Amino acid sequence: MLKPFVAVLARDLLLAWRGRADVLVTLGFFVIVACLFPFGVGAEPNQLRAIAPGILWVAALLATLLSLHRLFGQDFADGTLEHLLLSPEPTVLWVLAKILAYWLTTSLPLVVAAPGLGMLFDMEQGGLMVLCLSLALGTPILSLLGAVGAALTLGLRGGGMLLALLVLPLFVPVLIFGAGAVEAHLSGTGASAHLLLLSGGALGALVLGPWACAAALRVAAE
Amino acid sequence: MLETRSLACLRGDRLLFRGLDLSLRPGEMVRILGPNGVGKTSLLRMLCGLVAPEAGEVLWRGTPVRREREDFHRALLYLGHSAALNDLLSPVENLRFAVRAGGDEAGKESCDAALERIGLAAQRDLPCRVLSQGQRRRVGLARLFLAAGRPLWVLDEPFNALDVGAVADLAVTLDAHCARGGMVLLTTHQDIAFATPLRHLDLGALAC
Amino acid sequence: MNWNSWAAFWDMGGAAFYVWGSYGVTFIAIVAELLLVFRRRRDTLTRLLRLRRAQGGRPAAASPDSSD
Amino acid sequence: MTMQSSRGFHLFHFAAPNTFYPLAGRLAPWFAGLAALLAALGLWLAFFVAPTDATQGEVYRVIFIHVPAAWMSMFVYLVMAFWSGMGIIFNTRLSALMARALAPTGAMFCFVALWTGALWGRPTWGAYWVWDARLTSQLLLLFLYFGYIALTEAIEDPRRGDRAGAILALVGAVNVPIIYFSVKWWNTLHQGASVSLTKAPSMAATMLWGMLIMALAAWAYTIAVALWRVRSLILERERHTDWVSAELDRQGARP
Repeated sequence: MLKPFVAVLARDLLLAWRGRADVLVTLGFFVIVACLFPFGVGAEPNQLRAIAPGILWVAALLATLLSLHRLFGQDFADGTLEHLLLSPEPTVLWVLAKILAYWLTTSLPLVVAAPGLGMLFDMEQGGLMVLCLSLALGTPILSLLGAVGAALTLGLRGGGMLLALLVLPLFVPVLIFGAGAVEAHLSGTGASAHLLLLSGGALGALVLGPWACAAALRVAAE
Repeated sequence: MLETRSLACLRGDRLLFRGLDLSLRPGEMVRILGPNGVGKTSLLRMLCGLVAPEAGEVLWRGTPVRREREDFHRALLYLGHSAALNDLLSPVENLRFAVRAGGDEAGKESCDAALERIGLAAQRDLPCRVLSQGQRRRVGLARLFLAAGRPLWVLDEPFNALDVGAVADLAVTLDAHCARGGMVLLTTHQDIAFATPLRHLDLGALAC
Repeated sequence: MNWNSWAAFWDMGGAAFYVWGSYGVTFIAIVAELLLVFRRRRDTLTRLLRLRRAQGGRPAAASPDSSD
Repeated sequence: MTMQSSRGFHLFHFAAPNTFYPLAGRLAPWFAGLAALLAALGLWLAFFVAPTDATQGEVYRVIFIHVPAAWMSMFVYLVMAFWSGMGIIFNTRLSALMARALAPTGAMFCFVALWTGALWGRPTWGAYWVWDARLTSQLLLLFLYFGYIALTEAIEDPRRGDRAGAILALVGAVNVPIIYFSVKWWNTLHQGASVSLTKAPSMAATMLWGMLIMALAAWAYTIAVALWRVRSLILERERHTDWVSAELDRQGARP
């Protein structure tokens, strides 16, 4: 039962390692987008501190969006997707493995890099902790929802823009609770409610996302 | 055994064929004929369950495959147009992944043996992007030597891009599979000499 | 009756721009949608009829046996 | 291919669209007429019966289209999701066509709700746009509609488009309440309780009646337009069947 799960996970991690330039590009994009904001809004430290959570979350969201096409694109193009769909084991399992590998190679580096960027915006230590935690809970939702969008737009002309149109509205709640958690912590009201809601969302996405994604992949491979 | 009942296929808004009845018993080999675009690949993909039939049913051992998907896919080996190779992986890595993703066990030795059998021992650790078309095709075909437990082989143009020796070798492999009681369903534009009596299904005659 | 004169009605208590702006754009949107729907039907019919004539009275999308 | 054999095949499979097509054609004008009647009644109530609002003055009369349009836009999305679910479960092709036929109308109502909300907001809040929870989730709903329409139009194979659209509509429908809840939460944190457009302090019974009748008119309108649109979609989709050929002959014979 777990054989395809492990096989897909190991292969995708190996592929990410072989093509690590792609992973680094995503990380670089995240850093650069975050660093652009001070040029746009001015370097006033108080203002920067106030908008830092929002900036980092939007940057993480855009970085995720731009790398989503990697999730199934190559497998769709070279026929691996067909093979996987013909596996006797349940489709959701290996879909989940692919999303997990994607999260580990794309989102986890963002979570790790976020505190460093937070320091550029003069965030205090507790805020950095909450930021990390909110990203760690929120980015899985982005990966799971994004996977559905990526599967739906496989092989379409202008798929990238279409993908953005499809998934960005769905990302809004994650952005609200993720950035809100940090702000709530900084304003002293405590971030636990936000973080709980994010965990709930992550669980919900974990239960429903792979099914929708598997269905969308079947449609795409037809 | 594999059966179809009045299968119909719609691609885009073109009805490619309809009323297709086919049965494939152990030890049989069927070659699907027809000009380009008549729906040979669509038929194979439909038999595998990748495409839902517009009408009709595919049955495996008397049960509709929609209901017993897992059993059917455990018995099926499908090699499509593209070899399903990732350019960044070596042949042996690709092969092991393909077998394990299909839910089978793939020891390193058996994979090596399969690659050696198909004549790719020297390339086993090169990344697939440096392989030629014929070599890529062979990596895909190496799965045949690891799929003895799967009775139904569905092969889309397996002889493409192979040299003469490899063609003959593949024909022997397919014959051996049928001799063990396996079933082979294939498309090809070449006339190959098989030891197994070959049945033909002319899709061109069924076209709408 | 709310209004003493037509002028008062059109003025909407000084909120004419907002009220009539809302109703006007809604009206335009509905008319535009209806026009689009009917134009689409007309276009579909003409296109299918042309296809049908081009294929000599056979059902429009049935492909010739020889084609691929 | 002979006509006879093709009829045998299509009768088996396309029975529903070919009976639904003329039915839709007969029903649509009735719903359109009903919509016009209800709209006339509703507008009469809205402008001549409903009294001037004590706090907002005349500008509140936008409510008679704003609220029904907002209701309709959300309701149509749910109906789309319903048909999408039916299409996936029962594999009926008419369901997907219904979902496709509804989407543009839903998007239109969504746009109307946003537009009227902005025009109403200017005298009420002093700005055309505030990031009010209702307006913001309405905007996101509009994006969901755009996404659905763009996806179904981008996929060339019609069946694949149907199914992909159905999955998207269902995912969206699960997310609509979450989006609304999250935006509301965000909104109260950032702005405190904002003045809600729809919560007029003491809503006169005539106002409520006006709104309800306008909402019914929007219903009837949506049904009529969706039926007309689905007729075109059916013709397009079933163009290789004999009954469409017969229908085309009838239409072609007209001047």
